[in-house]
Amino acid sequence: MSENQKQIDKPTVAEPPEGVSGQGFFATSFEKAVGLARKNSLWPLPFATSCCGIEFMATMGAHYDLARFGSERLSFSPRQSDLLMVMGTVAKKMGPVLREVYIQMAEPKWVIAVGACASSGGIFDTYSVMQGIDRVIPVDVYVPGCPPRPEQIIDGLMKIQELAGNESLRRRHSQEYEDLMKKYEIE
Amino acid sequence: MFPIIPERNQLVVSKLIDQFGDAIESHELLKDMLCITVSKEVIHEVLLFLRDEKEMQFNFLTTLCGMHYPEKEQLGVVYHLHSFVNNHRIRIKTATDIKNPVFATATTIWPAANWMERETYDFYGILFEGHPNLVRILNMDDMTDFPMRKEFPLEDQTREDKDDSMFGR
Amino acid sequence: MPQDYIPVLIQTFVVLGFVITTMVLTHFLGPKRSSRAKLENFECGIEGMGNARSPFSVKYFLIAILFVLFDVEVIFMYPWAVNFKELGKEGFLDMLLFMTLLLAGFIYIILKGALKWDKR
Amino acid sequence: MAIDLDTDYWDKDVVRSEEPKEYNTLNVGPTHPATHGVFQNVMLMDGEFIVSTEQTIGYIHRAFEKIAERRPFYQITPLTDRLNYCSSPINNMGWHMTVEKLLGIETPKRVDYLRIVIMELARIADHIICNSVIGVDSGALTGFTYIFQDREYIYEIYEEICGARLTTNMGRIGGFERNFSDKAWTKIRHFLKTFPAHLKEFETLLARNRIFMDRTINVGPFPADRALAYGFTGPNLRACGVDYDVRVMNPYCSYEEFDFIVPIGQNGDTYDRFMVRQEEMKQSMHIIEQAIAKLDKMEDKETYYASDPRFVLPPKEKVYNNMEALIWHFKIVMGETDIPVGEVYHCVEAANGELGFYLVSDGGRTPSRLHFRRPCFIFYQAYPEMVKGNMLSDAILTMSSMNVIAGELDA
Repeated sequence: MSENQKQIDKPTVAEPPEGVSGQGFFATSFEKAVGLARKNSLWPLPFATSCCGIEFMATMGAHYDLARFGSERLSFSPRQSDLLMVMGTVAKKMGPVLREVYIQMAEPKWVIAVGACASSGGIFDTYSVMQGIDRVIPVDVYVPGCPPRPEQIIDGLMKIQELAGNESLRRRHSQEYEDLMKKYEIE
Repeated sequence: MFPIIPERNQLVVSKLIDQFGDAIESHELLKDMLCITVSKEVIHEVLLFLRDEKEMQFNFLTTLCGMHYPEKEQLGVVYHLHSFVNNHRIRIKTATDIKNPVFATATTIWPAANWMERETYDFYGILFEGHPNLVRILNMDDMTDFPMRKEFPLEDQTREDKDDSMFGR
Repeated sequence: MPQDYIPVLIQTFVVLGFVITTMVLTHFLGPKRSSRAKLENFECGIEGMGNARSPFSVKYFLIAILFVLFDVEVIFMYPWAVNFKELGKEGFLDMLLFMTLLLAGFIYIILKGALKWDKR
Repeated sequence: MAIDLDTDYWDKDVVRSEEPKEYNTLNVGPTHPATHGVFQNVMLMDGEFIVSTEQTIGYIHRAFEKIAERRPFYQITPLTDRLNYCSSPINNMGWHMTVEKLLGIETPKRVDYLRIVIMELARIADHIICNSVIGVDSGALTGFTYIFQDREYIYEIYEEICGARLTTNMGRIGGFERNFSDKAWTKIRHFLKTFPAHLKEFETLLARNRIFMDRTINVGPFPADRALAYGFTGPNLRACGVDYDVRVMNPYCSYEEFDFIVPIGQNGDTYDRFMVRQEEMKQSMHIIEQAIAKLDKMEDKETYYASDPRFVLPPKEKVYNNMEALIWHFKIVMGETDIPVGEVYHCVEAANGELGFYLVSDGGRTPSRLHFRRPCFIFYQAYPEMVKGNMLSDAILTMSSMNVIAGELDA
């Protein structure tokens, strides 16, 4: 079997976090273990409003397949989702709805603004479009593009995976996170 | 190009004129479609006549949209009708003064006009009396002014990074 | 306490232990933010209209209860199926009687139309 | 002895309560998986049956018509791809044909055939999404994952021609920005060879499937006269039995030289809409084959734009070494060429129906008024009347079979 064929058949397992390993044991910090678990099981809430939503369909399709990153299970209710993917234009009329969905998500939660419209209002600098969703909710990763190619959306998801992987367990109780919430009046 | 059938256009115009007289202000062939300007008071009867008359049978309301003529201080409505039977398309235009922009509704003639009129009201502030529920359809409900009028600015006013100095305005 | 129940005890202890510790652990570990807006029921982003505690048609309840009833009937068949050979013919006749009784009830239900789902 | 189940002999002793029945409201709101877009229906429910529906739309209203009044003609094409973003080339070509009609530009035969190939590909792409989503909503997910591969392949064809996948901004006023590369032609021919088998596989998965047929036949039926009164056009109107197709009734872009049948249904229910779209995909492939045959017969393989210098962008190599082309290029791109005064209405058979452009130009560089006749916005009004009295799961299927695209709904 040729070299790369062997490469392909060996299933790629998520590489273990740093830690001390010896004769038959492996010790790592608890935080890294939890981070590894969170990183590879992000359940996305596809808040797909317009054209980026169709590009997300292509990302979920068999060709680009978001399931390779552990985000197979889409949850349309904020209760069981960790990742809010806002894809497409968000109008001002949609602002309160987006905010309500964000607030009702369980901690820890992350937000990706996919596409130029979600990140900054994109080409629609008009009276009815909200110029970027970070006016209503805090955003972790912005994916440029109009619409971004599925590879870009997957790149955004991998950035979120890094964030989730190395996030300290005490971040959500830290003062800096509280100020962020205060800034968005999320009690 | 749509098929231009001169005798059909003549028929429509002549029938309308002897039915409504000088309420039909003008009619001309613009590019490939007969365009008739009708005064505001008879618009409802003209549309009903065009739909029910045997030779006309304009049974399909293709679209309805508002217009704003700032220099003439007028608000207008443009109806596009299409007769499937004899494949004939015409355009009906009416206009009114900007102070009391009230028209008779076309919803009773074609139910398709319901949302089109709500959108025209939402954009231009044109009131359609007799409309079942004339409420904003696309914009925020608590929006007071009418965005599609020429003097309303396009850009979002809450943006502070796009000041005019950058655009040389 | 007969000797061979120890593994079963260990099994239940491990299962219950795992369930309780994970529940408690996540309760302390996971970050929590609770606020009034968060605890409202999720209505696609709009604040809720009407409440869910209003009366609804009885046919849902009927279907549920009938399911439970016939499920219990199936439970009775398990012990019969296990020692089907020992019970022999008269065990078979007893079960037949049991089943025909329930079958009569089932026919009555169909005629009363309790399972008719798509009529207003 | 046949037991008659429907007599009320068995209901004699049932006591019906007299006090008014109380309905609870269900909010199929903006963020809902079933709506495939952002529009809201507040439904009054009696158990599982819908008593009445009240719709709210406008959740991604982006003021297209206001933007269009501020942009020169070239910059409106990117706007039109975001109308019905599942088949954006059709909107682009429709807009270009409207401007050509206003300016009186005659496009050569080859450009017409190239446009027809692209428009029919876009129609297939749009119907792929709609039909596979009907499958998803009725629980059959496999259809979606398999047939989406072909839509990915159409994306590859778009990329060969204009570089973009979804919002293509394809073509220019008067033709195209570049000739189709040979790779594009091989891909189109490959698509025509492989897609019929995939489509047949997808159809056998759903069309004669017992569950799918029970879930879709007689679901959300709509009579033809009500459909016409509500302004239905496109597959939804053809499913009701009216054979109105803009390509046949008002042929544009030399569609009259192609023979294809217009499939129609009987009672306008979800199954008819599904089958009309399936048949239309086959007809679209038939049209593409005829177009390719005509293109191969033509000896001139080069012209891909009309030769009217005032409004049509000259090709790049001409711009670099020819003075007038440079001046024309500059005037057109900067939008300095004054568009003649006039108004024109032109419509195109888009994937959802008759997509019309009412363009009024007062001579300046930007249109003074541009109104989009958006088929989704018009036929979605009939939704409450279609689902009254049906069960909720049927209402969800009706909505997805009408293929309401949010971008086109609240432009």
